[in-house]
Amino acid sequence: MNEQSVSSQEQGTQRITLGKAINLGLRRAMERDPKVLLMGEDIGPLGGVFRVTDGLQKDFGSDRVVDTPLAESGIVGTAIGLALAGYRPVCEIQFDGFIFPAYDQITTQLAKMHYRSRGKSQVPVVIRVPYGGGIGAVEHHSESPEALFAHTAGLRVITPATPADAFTMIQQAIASPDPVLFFEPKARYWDKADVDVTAADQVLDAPGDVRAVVARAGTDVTIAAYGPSVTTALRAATAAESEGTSIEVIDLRSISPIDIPAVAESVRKTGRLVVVHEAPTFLGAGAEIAARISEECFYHLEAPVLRVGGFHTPYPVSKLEEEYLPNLDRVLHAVDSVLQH
Amino acid sequence: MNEQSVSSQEQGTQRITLGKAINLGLRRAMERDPKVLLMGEDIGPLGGVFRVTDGLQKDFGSDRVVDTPLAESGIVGTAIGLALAGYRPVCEIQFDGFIFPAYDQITTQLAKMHYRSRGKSQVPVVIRVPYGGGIGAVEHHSESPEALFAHTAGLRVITPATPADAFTMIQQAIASPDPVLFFEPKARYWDKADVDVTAADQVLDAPGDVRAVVARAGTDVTIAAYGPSVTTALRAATAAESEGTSIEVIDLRSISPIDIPAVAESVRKTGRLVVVHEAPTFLGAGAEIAARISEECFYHLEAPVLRVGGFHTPYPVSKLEEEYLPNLDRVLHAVDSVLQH
Amino acid sequence: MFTPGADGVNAPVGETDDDLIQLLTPDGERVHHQSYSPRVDHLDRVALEGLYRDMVLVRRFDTEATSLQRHGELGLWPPSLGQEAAQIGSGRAMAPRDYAFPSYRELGVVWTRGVDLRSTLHLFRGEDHGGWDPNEHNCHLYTLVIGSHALHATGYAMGVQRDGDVGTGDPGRDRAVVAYFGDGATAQGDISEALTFASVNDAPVVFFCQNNHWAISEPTQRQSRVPLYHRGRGFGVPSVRVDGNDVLASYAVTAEALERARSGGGPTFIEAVTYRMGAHTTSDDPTRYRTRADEEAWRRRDPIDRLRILLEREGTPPEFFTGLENEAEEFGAEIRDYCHAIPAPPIERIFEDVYATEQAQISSDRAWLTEYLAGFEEAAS
Amino acid sequence: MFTPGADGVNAPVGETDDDLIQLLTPDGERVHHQSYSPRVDHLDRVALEGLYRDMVLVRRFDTEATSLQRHGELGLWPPSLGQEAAQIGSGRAMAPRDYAFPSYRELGVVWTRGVDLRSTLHLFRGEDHGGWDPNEHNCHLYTLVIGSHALHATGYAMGVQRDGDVGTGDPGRDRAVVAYFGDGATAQGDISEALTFASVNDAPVVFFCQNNHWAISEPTQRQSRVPLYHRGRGFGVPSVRVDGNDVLASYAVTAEALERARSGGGPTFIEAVTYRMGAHTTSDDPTRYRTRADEEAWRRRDPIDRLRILLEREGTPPEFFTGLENEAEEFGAEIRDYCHAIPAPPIERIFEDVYATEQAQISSDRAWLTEYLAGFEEAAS
Ligand SMILES: Cc1ncc(C[n+]2csc(CCOP(=O)(O)OP(=O)(O)O)c2C)c(N)n1
Ligand SMILES: Cc1ncc(C[n+]2csc(CCOP(=O)(O)OP(=O)(O)O)c2C)c(N)n1
Ligand SMILES: [Mg+2]
Ligand SMILES: [Mg+2]
Repeated sequence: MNEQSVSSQEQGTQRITLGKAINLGLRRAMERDPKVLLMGEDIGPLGGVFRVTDGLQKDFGSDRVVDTPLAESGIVGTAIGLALAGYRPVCEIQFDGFIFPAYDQITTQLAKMHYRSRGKSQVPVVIRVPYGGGIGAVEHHSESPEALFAHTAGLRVITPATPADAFTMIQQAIASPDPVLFFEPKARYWDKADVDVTAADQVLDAPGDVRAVVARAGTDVTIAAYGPSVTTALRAATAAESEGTSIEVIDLRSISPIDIPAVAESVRKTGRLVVVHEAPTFLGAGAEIAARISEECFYHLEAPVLRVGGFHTPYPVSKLEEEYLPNLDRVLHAVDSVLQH
Repeated sequence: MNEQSVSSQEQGTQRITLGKAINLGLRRAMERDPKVLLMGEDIGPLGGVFRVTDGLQKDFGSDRVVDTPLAESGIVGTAIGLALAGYRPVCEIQFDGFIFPAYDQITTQLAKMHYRSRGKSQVPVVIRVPYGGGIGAVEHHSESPEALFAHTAGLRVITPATPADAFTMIQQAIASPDPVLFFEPKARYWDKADVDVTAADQVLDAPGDVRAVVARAGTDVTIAAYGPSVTTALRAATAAESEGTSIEVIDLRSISPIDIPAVAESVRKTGRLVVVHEAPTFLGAGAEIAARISEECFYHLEAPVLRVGGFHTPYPVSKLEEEYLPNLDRVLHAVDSVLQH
Repeated sequence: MFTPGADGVNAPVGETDDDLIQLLTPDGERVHHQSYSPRVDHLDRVALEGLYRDMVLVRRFDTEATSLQRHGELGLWPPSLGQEAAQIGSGRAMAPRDYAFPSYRELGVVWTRGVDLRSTLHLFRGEDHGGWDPNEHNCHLYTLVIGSHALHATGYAMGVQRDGDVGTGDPGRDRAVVAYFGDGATAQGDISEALTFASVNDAPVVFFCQNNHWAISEPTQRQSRVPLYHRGRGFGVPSVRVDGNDVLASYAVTAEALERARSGGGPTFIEAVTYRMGAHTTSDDPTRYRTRADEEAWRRRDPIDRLRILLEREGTPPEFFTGLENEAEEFGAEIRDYCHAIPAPPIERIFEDVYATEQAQISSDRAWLTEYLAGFEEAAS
Repeated sequence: MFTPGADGVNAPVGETDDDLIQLLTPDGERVHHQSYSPRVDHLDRVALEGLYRDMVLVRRFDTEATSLQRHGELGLWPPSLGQEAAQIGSGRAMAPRDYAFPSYRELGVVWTRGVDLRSTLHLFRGEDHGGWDPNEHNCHLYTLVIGSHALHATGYAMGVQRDGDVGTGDPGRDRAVVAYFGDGATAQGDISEALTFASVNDAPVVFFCQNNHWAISEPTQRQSRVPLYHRGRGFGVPSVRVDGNDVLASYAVTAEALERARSGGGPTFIEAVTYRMGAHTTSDDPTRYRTRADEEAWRRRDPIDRLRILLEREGTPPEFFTGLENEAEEFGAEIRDYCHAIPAPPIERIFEDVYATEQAQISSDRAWLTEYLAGFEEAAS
């Protein structure tokens, strides 16, 4: 390892992109634990198609940053074996739409190994998945399949919305003894923010659920969102403010589990909830949230919970994605609807 | 083809099991359309592990009842190719837990081919999946993964609850120009009922959505269920009747789409809804139903929608499945809860 | 005889390999091969000029599309630069009744199937997920999920068998299928399963693997320790390795494989050794993983150059080449005009053709969006 | 030399095959093999008696478990009857530090790993999804999803490499991994991907495929046109075919493969030709797909019988056999007693170990069930 080039030793706050934050988080985790290794297609010399692993093979070698054969089932399946041998593999899936060849390994093996063995076999595998739309890509490159993993017990599904969270949460994911699906909002890879590059250390001692956070406090309507939709929700809050509406934005950060108490707490205050995600609403994470909040806040809700998300179609051609995605206007429309109810 | 042994030419009503009803439905479809063929593991001389294809290879030959290599992705992938060549393949997946190697083909190819080609390529593939628990089986043999398919647009997901529906719906599935996941409630394979073996013919002219039916009319509480849970719901209705509660049971029959108008119509009458399915409730079909009914019947609901289903765990060992499954007591408990609310 | 890797750079897996079929050297010399040379005997000068024209026009299209992407007219483009011989040779060996399942880089194949190449722009412009009618051309759409279409090809071939269109001896009836994929794809389970299904069913399908040395940034060595054409044999599928920059050899081995398939002899695996001279796609940066020297070495084995030398030697007049240059120039202009004129798809397209029959969830989602958009119009009016 | 299929019934794919390694014929005759015989030279009579005892006790357990299933004590049982030589031979070739990844029929393998065989009853009684501590025995749990564990084995082997426990020359340090699967499994994409990953990484893993002629009702011919051991070669994995009913040959080829793996020589693919003499599982009905004659022919090649003949010829006294019979009898009784005494699992088990750390959804589901059950108790009291 080339000590010189390891920049994460720097302390304090840096202004970096979300992609760079993950890169730095991976680096930190690899420095901290020699058992951490990265696997995936084109993550070595190329640094991944989004350059998230840029420079890591150079510094940690090709045994720890492994360019694998082009086979997702093989990547996750061998990662499980490596985990059984005591390693902590972090797999990169190149795009959301290419995770499905690994679906069997994730669903029948990774998710169930700990249960099957009654805790004897831990499989702390992290699967990084750039997800979501808005980058003008071709088919299979813009999907949001998180619900297809969250429904399966044994997996944790988390997704950061900001560079600071990306930096911390990737390290939490790697430190977790449970398998974690780590969904990265690819449209936000280039978003920049200040990140305290020493911040993650304290959260690593208590692995477990990633809790929701109030991204912006408000009193009239709650918006629960995650990943790429948090930005949209925050924009909606800003826009609504000028019309006198105070929106509370909850960044869920975790889809399995979903921090229902955090949402309920907000809804008991606001009485109104809009859930936003890019995935199709039909059987999406928003369905669970709407079902739970409708049940638990039955007497607090002033209006039905509304969901703003993808339609029940494949992700459309990119020329139509602006109309397809839960954009600012659609979120504001839902906010108006719950207010006018 | 040996005409003698083709028993489905018989007219009128027969008392048969659900498994036999599917067998007869397959036979009918194969007689009707020479392009229909069956593919799967052990479906030939063995007749499938549940004997659902019993006798069909003998009568239709091994080109139309194909014992495939042991590879689910291969089965569905080649079925797609056969469909592109004008055939109507019906794939058998041996058990629910073994569908996942085919998940990529189903999700990225089968579901999206028609959309991708703007209707130029139809892929009328049916995938039969024995699903659900209650048969004392080992791991991977008792799961209910329907939500993992229903979330993906382009697929139809249906499931019969009775022999008569099994007979008709398998033929509807085969006649459908859309790909269909056909979930068979394996614990009900041996349930017997009268089936009019000429009944299917009329429904085949109008392929499209399979609608919900009122399996039992009632006025106080609605139970929406599907597949193996319909029997439990009906038993609950009988039990509740003796206590003076009138339960309406809706057999949904389709999970994609879900016949929300049918449920809403019932709920507008009863004001109370319990949804029952074996799949884990977290992000299960019940979440969508609860979300939609809570939204659409906001002012009609006297109590929150309750869901009775699997816990957020892998399907447990069979010695514990009675406690795990949404059994009669748990359904009645939910009914009591919505009544007492 | 040219041996891949003989010049020391970026040798294909397996290094020197006497099994490589070659009928035309990089220097434009014909090589005699006992069983394959007869397969190109009937190609007279005019036919060879036709192959040359194919390659030149396809390359022209490719160059034009790459530049359209640079000008923001396309979201992405996967150049086929350097792979023209493998694609044109194999594609021209197919009969109209045969069926092709391309991957996403098979511009040359799609051309041989009579598809208007401009249809390929729609996908990469983000305006369509497909672009042409597969049945009109017996050419399936591009498949982006690596390896999955090899199973579709195999299934289609099983359909051809069931149609009785194999082994009848009637050239107007017998048909076969070709599945195209890359070296990287060979690692995917689906490719192996396709080999299994094809083998046990004797399906009339040819697996045409273009080993272009790269799966994005990964050299073929990351996918296999042994030459890729060994793969087929482990599944009982006869296998052959051909110089994929040699249009004649690519034609010959494909013609032979197709003939065997159509006559009921079952599948064949072909490894065509070629080189992706361009970037993986216009989003890629090859300088991160390969050297200029590598690229240069392969440029000297250009598939078009060597046929030109042969044609010149065999008497093609200079006018042919200048005429073709003009044709290519016009072609380029047409492409640009066409691309600029592609209209944006209507919003309704989001919901069209998700199902072949109306589905309630689509109906309600569509109704919602229609009403929502109408609300804006009302507000605006 | 015995040739599979030479007696005309149910020949393994590939029919006669000179490559088949055999050191002991069905008639109990030793066969000399230049490279493999030396691998069993050190096995003296006592060692052979040990292998015999292994096979007899494992078969006894298997018979007992099958009968326990018939008596309703188990939900299911997958008999290993007939496959004892392949399993004991390969299992005994492993060192304690090696690691096994069995499928679900590897009773003999699990025995060689020192697992109390009675632990296997828990799974089939529906009382546990596993049954033993994998790390205590360097033996992974049974995997029921066909083929998937071959990738786990390969990944584990990649871990062994990273631990530096390959090629050190220190027998107390170097380790390898064995992945067990069947003929049917070879069709699964995961097996092919495992071969790819193992090959390109030179991973110390041995793929031990028991070709027992059947994948439930499907004969091996439905999975492959060529002998299965050809498969490995197409991935660059050295491959060998062994008589799987010959415990000595199974031992020898596995020992060699393990030695190569441990010393850094990479993976090996072994096809052990054997026969599933029982039903697929106790739920299966083999009369639907195979004949008594088939079964009889293979009974004449019983792996235990042939070793007994050898032992008798090489001077094992009759007391050994009677003593072993008594031991087996006692073993049988112990198994029954143990099985009957397995307590039902507590309800809390549903929620235990889904996650290694507490997870909110589990907590709330568990809390709900606890409260719900308490309600019944209250009602009852
Ligand atoms: C299942 C899947 N995984 C990953 C990708 C992303 N991807 C697109 S092209 C490519 C490399 C393909 O290499 P190869 O098969 O050699 O074909 P080539 O691009 O060289 O023509 C990768 C990894 C994909 N499209 N599908
Ligand atoms: C992915 C998957 N598909 C189907 C099954 C059902 N199944 C269980 S055993 C079996 C046959 C396995 O045959 P083989 O690999 O030869 O092993 P054997 O049973 O002969 O030991 C099948 C199809 C399964 N367990 N997993
Ligand atoms: Mg390539
Ligand atoms: Mg077998």
